[in-house]
Amino acid sequence: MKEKNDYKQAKRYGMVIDLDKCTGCGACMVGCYSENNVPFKADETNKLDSINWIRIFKITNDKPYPETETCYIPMPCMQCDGVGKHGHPPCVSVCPAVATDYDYDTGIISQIYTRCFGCRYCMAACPYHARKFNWWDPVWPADMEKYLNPKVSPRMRGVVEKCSFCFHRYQQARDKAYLEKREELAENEYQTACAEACPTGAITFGDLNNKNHAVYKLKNSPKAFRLLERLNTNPKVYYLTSKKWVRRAGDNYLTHEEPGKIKNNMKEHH
Amino acid sequence: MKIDRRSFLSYTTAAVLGGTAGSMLTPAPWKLIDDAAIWTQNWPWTPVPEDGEVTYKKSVCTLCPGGCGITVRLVNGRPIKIEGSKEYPVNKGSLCPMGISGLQYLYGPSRVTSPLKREGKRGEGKWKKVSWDEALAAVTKKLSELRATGRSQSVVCLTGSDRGTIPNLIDRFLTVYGSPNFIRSSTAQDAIEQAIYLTQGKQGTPIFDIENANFILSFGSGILDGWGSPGRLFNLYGGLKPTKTIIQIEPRLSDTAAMANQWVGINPGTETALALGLAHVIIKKSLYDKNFVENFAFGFDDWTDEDGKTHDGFSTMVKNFTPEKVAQITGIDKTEIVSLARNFARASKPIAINGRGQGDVPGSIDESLAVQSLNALVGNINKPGGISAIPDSNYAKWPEVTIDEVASKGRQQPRIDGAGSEQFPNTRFLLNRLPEILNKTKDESPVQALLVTAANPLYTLPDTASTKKAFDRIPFIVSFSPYMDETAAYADYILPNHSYLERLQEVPTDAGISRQVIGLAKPVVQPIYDTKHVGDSFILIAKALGGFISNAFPWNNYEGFLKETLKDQWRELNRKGMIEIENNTPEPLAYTFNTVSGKFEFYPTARNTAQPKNRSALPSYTPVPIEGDIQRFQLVLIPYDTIRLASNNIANSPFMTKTIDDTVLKKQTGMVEINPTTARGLGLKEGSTALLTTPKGKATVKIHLFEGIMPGLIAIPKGLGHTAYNKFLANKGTNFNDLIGPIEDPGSGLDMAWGIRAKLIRI
Amino acid sequence: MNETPLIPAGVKRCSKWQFSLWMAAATAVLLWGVYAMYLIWYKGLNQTNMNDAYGFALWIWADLAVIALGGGAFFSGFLTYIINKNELKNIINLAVVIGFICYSSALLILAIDVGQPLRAWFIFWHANVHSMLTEVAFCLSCYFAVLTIEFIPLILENPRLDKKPFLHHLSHNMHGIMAIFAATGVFLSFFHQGSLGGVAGVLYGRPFAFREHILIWPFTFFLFTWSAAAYGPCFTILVTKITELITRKKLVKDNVIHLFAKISGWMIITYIIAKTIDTIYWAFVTAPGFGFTLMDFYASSTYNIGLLFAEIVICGFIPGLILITKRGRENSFLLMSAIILGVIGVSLNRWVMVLQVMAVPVFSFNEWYTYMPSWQEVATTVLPVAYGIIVISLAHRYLPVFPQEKELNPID
Amino acid sequence: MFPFCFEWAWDISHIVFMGGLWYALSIIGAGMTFAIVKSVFDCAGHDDQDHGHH
Repeated sequence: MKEKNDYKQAKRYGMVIDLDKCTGCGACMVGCYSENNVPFKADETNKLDSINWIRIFKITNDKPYPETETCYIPMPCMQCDGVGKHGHPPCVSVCPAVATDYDYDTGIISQIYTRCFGCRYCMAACPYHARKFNWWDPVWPADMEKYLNPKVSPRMRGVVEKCSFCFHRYQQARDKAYLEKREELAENEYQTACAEACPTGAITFGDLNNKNHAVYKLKNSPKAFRLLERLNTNPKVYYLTSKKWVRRAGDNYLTHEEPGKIKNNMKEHH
Repeated sequence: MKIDRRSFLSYTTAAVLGGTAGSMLTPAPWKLIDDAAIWTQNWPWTPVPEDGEVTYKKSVCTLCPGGCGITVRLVNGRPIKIEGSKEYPVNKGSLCPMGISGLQYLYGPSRVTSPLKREGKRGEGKWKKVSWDEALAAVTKKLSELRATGRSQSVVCLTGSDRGTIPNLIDRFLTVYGSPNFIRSSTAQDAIEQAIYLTQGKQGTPIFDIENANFILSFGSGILDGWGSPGRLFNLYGGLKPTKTIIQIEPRLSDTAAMANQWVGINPGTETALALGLAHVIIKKSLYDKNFVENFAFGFDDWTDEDGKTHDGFSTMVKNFTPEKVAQITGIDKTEIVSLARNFARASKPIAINGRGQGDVPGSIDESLAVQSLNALVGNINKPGGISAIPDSNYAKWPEVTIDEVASKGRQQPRIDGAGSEQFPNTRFLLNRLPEILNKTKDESPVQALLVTAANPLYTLPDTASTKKAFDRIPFIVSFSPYMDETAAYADYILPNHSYLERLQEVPTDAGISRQVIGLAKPVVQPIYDTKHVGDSFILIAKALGGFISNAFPWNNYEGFLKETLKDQWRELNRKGMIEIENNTPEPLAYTFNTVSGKFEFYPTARNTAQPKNRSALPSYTPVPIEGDIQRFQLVLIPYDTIRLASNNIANSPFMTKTIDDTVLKKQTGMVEINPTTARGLGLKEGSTALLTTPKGKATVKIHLFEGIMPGLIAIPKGLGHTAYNKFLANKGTNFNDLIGPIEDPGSGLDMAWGIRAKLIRI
Repeated sequence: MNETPLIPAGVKRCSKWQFSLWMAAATAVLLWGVYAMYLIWYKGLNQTNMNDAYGFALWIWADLAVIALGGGAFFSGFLTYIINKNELKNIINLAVVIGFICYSSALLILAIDVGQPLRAWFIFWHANVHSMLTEVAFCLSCYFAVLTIEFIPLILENPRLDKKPFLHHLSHNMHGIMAIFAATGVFLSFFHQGSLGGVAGVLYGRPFAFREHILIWPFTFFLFTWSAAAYGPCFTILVTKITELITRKKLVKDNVIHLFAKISGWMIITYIIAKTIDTIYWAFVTAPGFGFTLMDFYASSTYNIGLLFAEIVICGFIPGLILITKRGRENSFLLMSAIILGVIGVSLNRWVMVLQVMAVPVFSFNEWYTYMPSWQEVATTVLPVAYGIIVISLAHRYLPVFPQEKELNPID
Repeated sequence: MFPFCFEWAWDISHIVFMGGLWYALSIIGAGMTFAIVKSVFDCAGHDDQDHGHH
């Protein structure tokens, strides 16, 4: 892990997912599969060996019929800033071979597939189960290899992979801006595949540090929260919900505690 | 010096050790390690996709009738990604998982890559690759034989849609060939269409202007589960949340219900009673649109016919449906019914919609009529935010056909499915009746040849076993499917169509939008296999049949046919990828209806009430008699739809199946949802394996406990249980259609089954 | 020409055929493990029942457990060479052999466990110095080198090898500077035993594993080193007793065993007090800060609070108290019970710190994760046991592992 | 592991960690070299005495 001494956090790309708008349709997952060359196999029903960079969890309030409510929570990699927000997400510091790293320019956590040797320590470290292991060699049947996206390298058996916030799209947008002699990327120039695929517009993506980006305002909404915030992982994926029980399910609370009223050890600094 | 054995060994050991140590100092071992690592980073079996120039092509998705605009990203001309097209007015960039995973259909293992001729028994899976000439000649030979022996009417063409140039081309073929039996699959739209026809006198595509409504009362319509055009509705939902209210009425907490402002749990199959109960409250509290009802409606009050006989009007009839009685029928609290009615009537732009789940099953005409009546009560007809019907677009104009005597004779024969007959005068297609008719006929099957395109009846028709039996009676089955679906797998010949991304086709957008959109699906890639456009296949067959049939198809191919069809519009369509036709919604007060009374008919005089003779044509509630003895089958099985499962003629892509939760499918076994209280009584737990039995069949299932389903019900997802396609889909879960049979609506003949009695036994 | 015998002078060994039969049995088990290993290397980790939630499972436990049990080597080295407990010279050879077996097994298991074994050297080459696993890998390999160095002189004492002048001198010279190696070994062990504890303790996304830190090290860092030093000797004594049982002769004098047991006992008692304090702090301060109660972590039928009781009381205080009392450790039944409980205790601790960490759901809406190893995993975990038996048998047969054997079992 | 690997940085973590590692390796290496070299010399010096029976 290379510390940047001239540390200036120019960008902090993040996501705000409106759970009041998420219908659980799965378009984000499919959009991600096709953008990122995610493989598939004949049986994908064991979700613990199924590679998903973004996975939708369905939760219920457990109340009896007809008071039951359900909510879908799409979970990409949370791109944690980590304790103290200095680029020490739970997974990065544990990787013995620097195969995953925190990019100080974007806040995005990379995964170098050809560097990873598959120790899976990062998976043990990630409370969100965002990291997936290639238990099998990927196989694209019939002519399906033809649809693979050349901007994202297919992974091999035995390595860990995870959501990259479509980093290749960032690279492409940045290269384009560079050629056009621009410093800044417009908000719509760099969007993740899932945000684009979401048919109800529940996923908003942008620079959390940029006041002109939609995510900046959304993350400060009173409806906003993050998953497992109390662990001090400092995720860059925010959620919006108007339902109290959903908010409570998003973290762990002792019986007497109320979500939103816990004094957090780490306060966000701007 | 003498070298004995011991010192020899010593020297050898020393040499080996020394050699090893020495070579560690050379670059060789390190280079080898590095090479090994590089090799693992580029396993030869891990593909490296070719990079190149990125281009985009626009087209329209035809995987379902939704007609969403798509943008295909290509690298060096190779399609690599499909995204929703932001400029396309139907979906405005939104796309369902099926649409996004479209490339898996193009390149997938289910493609039929060349014409095939059946070798083994039907459905055995033994095929012989044949040339197009051979395949077309075989079909032509069969058709000309049937024609020569005066049995031209026994040729049935089965399609997924009757709109657009491809179905029209096929219908034209049947006209000159001499068969009245053009059949398309039925959906809830058929019942709604008929209800609109009966009340408004207009034949056309129903439009629900949800865009402009602000209170959506949905009688089980899965507007977020694949009902209508998913791209359009998801897009709409994303935008409408704060200002609009959605009320979802159904016995299971579907994804639509979960996202609705209010979910009303209802006893399944009693939606009609609720609609009439709501009407009762609205009328009783005088909340209805008096201007509309008094000036533009007929049959609201009691009326007297020409013979002097007095008939109950709608307002009198609904008096039977008091909130108390409806509460008893539907299981919904009385006060809830009253407040629902009040909220609906008081909303500034309310709309009531129906068609359960994705709307695959028509349902009873009573239900659709009751819902239409609700809309009429709030004066919500033919205006923004309301319901209307647009007549089929008349852009398709062709030279008149001249037909010979054989064709004329054949064309005049009654339709095999009974649609349009005296029994079902207002119904156009009745595919659901076909299996029973075939199975009942003792002598020669009335269907001698079945040509299927864009339909998969062996999967989608209820009672799969009897459908299969019926198909066994058809001597000649031809499938034009690009994919090895259940029907293709059971055919004698497969003449594979191009997949949707290789095919030219205009796409009139079905149900819904207040403007009509005609899109153009343009090939984004040259056909990658030895396939042929289904339109071309029909033109070639027509040409080979000769005579008048050939004359009716003067075009070289489908493209020529399409261009000529669209005439002036072709250029615009080709350039812009779509044409928008503004729908002239009448001014609110200029209600025009083509009914006998010239008004909106609460009392649909054109309705065929069949038996008994004196029955009122008013919508009424009689419980749909679902199959099964209540003693033997104490539970009720209902299907549910989810957008992650395609239950229509084109099945799930591997990506879609990958998204399915482990509470829906576990390995190869499908899971059913039951309420924990129901499970307790049956000794079932989460994940238990059980035998699900209905009067129609049985299946091994696993149990998923879900509080959000009414006790006493079992819910099974539609879209699983395929037997064909590929290993990513086949033999996973249960096909709901294996477990249910159709129930004919007595007035329309359409299937109105919403469930079936069932039992669950732990195994 | 007279061959120098392979078997050391003055001791009696079983017949060749008896030995061969014994070895054949062990080899059969070994081969089963080797076959499983081949399958895993050839087909990949899909041969295991691990999954994305259980990325660390049986193997990592086995790794941690053998390294803890092999801790007798560094601790006896520390006691013998650094604080000059000379009696322990009579058992240190065995401790070294056990250590060698344990550490080589650990390295082998790691080589099977990683998804891309051919790239495993990236852990050195592209080392991330912040990762506990890097520290483990470096110290483990270095310490394995030290153990090998400690083992070599013993091998060279085989009568036939000792005949070679060079080897004879080498053995002698290595003995001469063994204290330096031992000290290096202690240094390395302190860090890698600790890092293994740190592996779980630094996981701040896993409230069950996470512990407060002293500087960069979580409490588990110190607890692991401490417990390895405390329980490692138990395993050394246990293996001694088993060898004595199988060979049907006394190999180490009681005073040596009792001294070693006493030291172990005090280490266990102090360790378990520290562990108790750590547990209390974690249960009442750390976990509630994350929104968890202690019982949330023990809410499954497999992982219930009984485990914690077993670890701290049954396998902690009880063996500790037995071993620190003279009467306890000198009663052979109590001694054996304490030693066995100790070995179970440390293994249980490692199990909990690997598998329970994976099992506990972090999201309120998730279920407990379950895992059952595949036969391939079991076979490859049994492999080191067979390998250990083979190495100890060979060592005992051909090397003077037990210096007191001759004296205790004089040949007429 | 080496300063020429890209992830190497001259920071406190690397200096402490890698310092410890190379220190331990040096001791092991030096110790073994010493033992081997000394044994070679020992052999040369005492060959006849020790192996007179040849």
